[in-house]
Amino acid sequence: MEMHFESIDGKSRSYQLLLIVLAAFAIAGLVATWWVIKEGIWVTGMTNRIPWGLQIVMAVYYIGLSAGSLVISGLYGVFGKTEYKPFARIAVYLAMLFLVAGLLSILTDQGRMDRVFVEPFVYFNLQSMFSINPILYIGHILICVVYLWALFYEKKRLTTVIATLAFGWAFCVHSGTGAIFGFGARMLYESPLLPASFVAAAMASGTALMIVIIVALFKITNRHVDDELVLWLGRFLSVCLLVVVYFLFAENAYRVYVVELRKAAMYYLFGGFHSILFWGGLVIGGCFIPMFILFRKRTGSSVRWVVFAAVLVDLGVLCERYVIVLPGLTHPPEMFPGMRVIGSPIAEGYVNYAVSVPEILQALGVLAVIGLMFAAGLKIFKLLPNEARISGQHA
Amino acid sequence: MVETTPDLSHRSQGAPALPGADMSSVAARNARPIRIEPDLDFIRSLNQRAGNALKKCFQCGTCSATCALSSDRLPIPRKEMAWASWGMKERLLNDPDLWLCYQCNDCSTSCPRGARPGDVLAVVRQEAVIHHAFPRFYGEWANQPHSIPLLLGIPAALLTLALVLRAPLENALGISRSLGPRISYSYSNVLPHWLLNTLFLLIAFLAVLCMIRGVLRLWCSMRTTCAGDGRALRAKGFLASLGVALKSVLAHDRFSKCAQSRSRYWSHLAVFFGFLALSLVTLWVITAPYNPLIQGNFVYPFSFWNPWKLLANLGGIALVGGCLWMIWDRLRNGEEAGVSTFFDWALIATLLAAALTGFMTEILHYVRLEPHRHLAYFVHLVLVGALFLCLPYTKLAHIIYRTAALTSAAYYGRDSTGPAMRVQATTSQGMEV
Amino acid sequence: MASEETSSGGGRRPARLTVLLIVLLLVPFAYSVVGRFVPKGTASDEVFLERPPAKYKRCVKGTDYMRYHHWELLRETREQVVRYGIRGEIALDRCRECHQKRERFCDQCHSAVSLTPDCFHCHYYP
Amino acid sequence: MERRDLLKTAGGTFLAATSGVYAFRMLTASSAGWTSPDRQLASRRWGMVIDLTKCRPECTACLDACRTENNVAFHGDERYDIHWIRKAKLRSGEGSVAPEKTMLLLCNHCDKPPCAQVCPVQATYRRQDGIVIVDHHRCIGCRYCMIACPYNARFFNFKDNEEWPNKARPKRSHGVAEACHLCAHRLDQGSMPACVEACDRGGSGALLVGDLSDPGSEISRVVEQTPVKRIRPDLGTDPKVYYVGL
Repeated sequence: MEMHFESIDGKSRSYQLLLIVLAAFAIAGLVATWWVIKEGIWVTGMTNRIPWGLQIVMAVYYIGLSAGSLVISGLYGVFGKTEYKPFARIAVYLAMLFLVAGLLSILTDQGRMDRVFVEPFVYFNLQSMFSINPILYIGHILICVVYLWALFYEKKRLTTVIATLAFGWAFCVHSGTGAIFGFGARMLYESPLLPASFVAAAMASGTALMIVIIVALFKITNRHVDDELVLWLGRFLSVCLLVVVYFLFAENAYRVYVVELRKAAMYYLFGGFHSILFWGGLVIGGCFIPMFILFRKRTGSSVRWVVFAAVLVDLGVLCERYVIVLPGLTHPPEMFPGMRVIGSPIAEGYVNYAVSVPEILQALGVLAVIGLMFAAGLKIFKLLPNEARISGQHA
Repeated sequence: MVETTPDLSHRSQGAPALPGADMSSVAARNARPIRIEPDLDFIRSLNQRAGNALKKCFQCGTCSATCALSSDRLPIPRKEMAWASWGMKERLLNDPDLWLCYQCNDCSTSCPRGARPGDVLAVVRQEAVIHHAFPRFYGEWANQPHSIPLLLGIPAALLTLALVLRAPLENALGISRSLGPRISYSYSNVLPHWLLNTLFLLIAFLAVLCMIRGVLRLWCSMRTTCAGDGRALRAKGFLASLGVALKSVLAHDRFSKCAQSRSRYWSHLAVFFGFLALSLVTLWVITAPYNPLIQGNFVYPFSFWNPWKLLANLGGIALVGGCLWMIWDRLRNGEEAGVSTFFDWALIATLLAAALTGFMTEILHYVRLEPHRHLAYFVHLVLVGALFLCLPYTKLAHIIYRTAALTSAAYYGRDSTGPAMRVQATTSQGMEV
Repeated sequence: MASEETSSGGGRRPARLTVLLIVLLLVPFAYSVVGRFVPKGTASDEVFLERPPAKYKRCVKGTDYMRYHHWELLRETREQVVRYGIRGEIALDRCRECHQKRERFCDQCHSAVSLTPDCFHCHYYP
Repeated sequence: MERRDLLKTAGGTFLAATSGVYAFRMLTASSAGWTSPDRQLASRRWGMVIDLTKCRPECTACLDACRTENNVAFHGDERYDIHWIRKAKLRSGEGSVAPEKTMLLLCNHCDKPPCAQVCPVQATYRRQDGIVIVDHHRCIGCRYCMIACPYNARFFNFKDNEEWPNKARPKRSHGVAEACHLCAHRLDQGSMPACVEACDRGGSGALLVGDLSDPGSEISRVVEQTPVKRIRPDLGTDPKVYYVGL
């Protein structure tokens, strides 16, 4: 039977239950946002010393997921791997949704949300990464829309062109996001490697997310997907992880080696909650265990294990986003070399960030919003293939 | 050149057997051979634009049978299909019955040959608009994509001219810049209402003037259709007929009979009432200085919760929603919606753009963005101006032509509201086209 | 194919809908008529602007200008002050010298046209 | 036919474009009658010298004056309090016997301000006389400037300020960033910043604000002749607050 795309019926009880649960979370997020607007940002865990919190962590995480999923669709569009055609539509649609999620997170993080739609466009500042990035994001969303259109109408030439453009654009989007931090003046931010390692982590997290989504979605909707397709993605993921590990090593080795940065590096590696996330969540849980699973022959060729590894990678990359954003803020800027501040009306030393309930609700709310859009998209658009087989195995 | 005998036009020449008419003379005339001079270019162009379907017609009459709007007194679209295939350009373009078809495409989907009568009629209507256009060249321009800049450029230039002339005119006419009891932050301090009213009334007047010829032609041909030998049978007075027509337009009752594309009824209803609401509010605002109901304290711009403002906003939403719906329909259900040409897209796009820029103007007003709100308003006015200026030349002309056709149908008693007429004499004569 | 039932049923429903829509169109008209003939209290369009005390004669610009452009003036003055350090005669707190109460002056028009400028959150104007 | 179409399109585009541009110019013309911005500011370059040897550790005159003058919010919560100028204690070297030093910290009004560089709406900017100001009418509250500032000198309005001691000056709504603006409103009108005046009134005279670009000004003299230090000039931000006795 020929592969074709179809929409789901969306009449089952579990589908409707899913919609209700997601809507509830979205409403909770909305209420939390309203609370933040009304009361001020103090209801979140942020303080004057930690101006960015969970929302920014989630924003860069979502944007990472988006660029990664687009890479998967690029396998079909750019590199012509036709066996990945069945996933192309879901991947591009998800990429678009995650960019929306990223923008929503950034939006709800602003102090004056009422001005976000006007001032940044009127008083555009070319020098600011925060001005450049939204242009990249919005551009990416538009590219995704055109890409989807090309996929839906089976425009072969346009697909190739737009997929290549999207592929390149995704690199810019991700490097740009990395540059928000990498080009920052904080001791634990400043790093020319950051944009590149951002791209690597994005590809890893996006691929992992696609593995999870594909397997889960096909299982829930009783569709067949060839194991080999998932396993190949697993192998791709393991390569991405190698690159991520390499970047992590290079960056931290540099920081530990250079005397000037050593103290900060020690804080980063062994200095508190973020260090637990770094070692436990990212290095061991997010990189080494998945790599062990993926490289080992027996587990690497089992879909179950690969999915497990992918989940670990996604959690690991979430930890990575956290340890990029927060330690750089909780670590104090070195204002008086050779001196210590012993008394000040503000916290001049190391500080701790505690995530608050409204922030968590907002983050979940954003996720629920795009979850709703994804669920609705499955019903409205012909996103899902009837099956995903490698062409050689066609009957 | 073809010579043929069947009476293709018995309706127009002797159709309703009038009370006391001499049946034998009618019969005699029907037997007389008619010389048809087909306009081959016309056929070719119709055929090309209606998706190469016209030639497939073999005159089975399924279309007229399926059509919910067709009746004995008012048969469509079979006769138009015949005229079209035979290239009877003049007859076709002056045919008022064209305008009684709503392109619901019930006929197109049930046509055994796939000749798509609904689409053919739509294309013929487009031809008719251009045919009746005055001045002609403008009618031709208005339906070509490469004239878009010009079509927008003319109202833009007019508006700019008005802006330039504002100060000298105000000085010469002694118009005060004061807006009386109206209060601040309106748009009228930059583009004063008196100027816009004058300009747009002039444009509207011009547009109506240009349409008169087309409507009169239509009316005359209607009279020929109905009156046969010049003795018209009036079923109703003119005003009463107009009333019937307007009632039908408001209720969309003919539209609602479409079986095939039910959604078009809803989308058109939304666009129609949205447009109507916006026109009403506009009229209310621009006539405010002369309105005896308004005493002194007319506050403009309206408060957000002012019923007029609410109506305008609801109308705008209906307009945008309806337009999007139509676009979606045309893209998605090509089969039922029929062919979409520049003629169709231009109207939907202009309406949508005008509505969206209108909302943009409102939003910029509320976010107090200066001077951007004036720019948005300017673009909005240019679009509205283009809409008015092109009224006689674009699909928007159907507002007038369709109303005229409905009125005349009621006037001559050809619609279901008219008294029953004795039409047996003619329908019995073989081919009913 | 439209059978007789559907066409007649379809005819009744649009008629009812049309009546509803037309009624909707007439609501604002009714509102205006009521506002015209029912005296005071119902007409929400009423605007009351308190006159400044008699000793003040003139505003920084003419009445007409201030009526339609005061916000423009304030906005541009703001740019001048904040971004270029040009501090002249015009300032929001100087408006207060004549127009003493906000709710008897500024708020009157602002609320009539549903504008909520957020000047007064940060600039003192009782 | 082709050429006629081309002419029509080109003519129409020209018509639309010219009238659009003309209308744009008419619509955007200022009604308030302001001309181009005054460039006079550029002749000055404000800077500050803080003589820590004269600063008494227990005195808070400048801090209080600043808070009162500029309605700087104090909520009594270390996390959200705003300090345009703050007093810190420093201890050089390790151990508890090392000598303590009192330190006044405020916005350094850098000549190359990283906060202004990253502001996506140009709300934070360096005025032509060297003062770094936040335009609170424009700030969207993204807090990128706080990330970029290496001096912890920028603060955010996490909640609304209930106090309003100086009604002649504005306060800030919640959701915008702020920092010391060197009392630009006072400098514009020829008087000294509130902190400087308060310090002089208190008899310390530890604060000095003046025009660095004028070689004859007192501040230029002090900067020339006294050993002064700045905080982290190695970052390349070119700060303009100088410390004597750091």
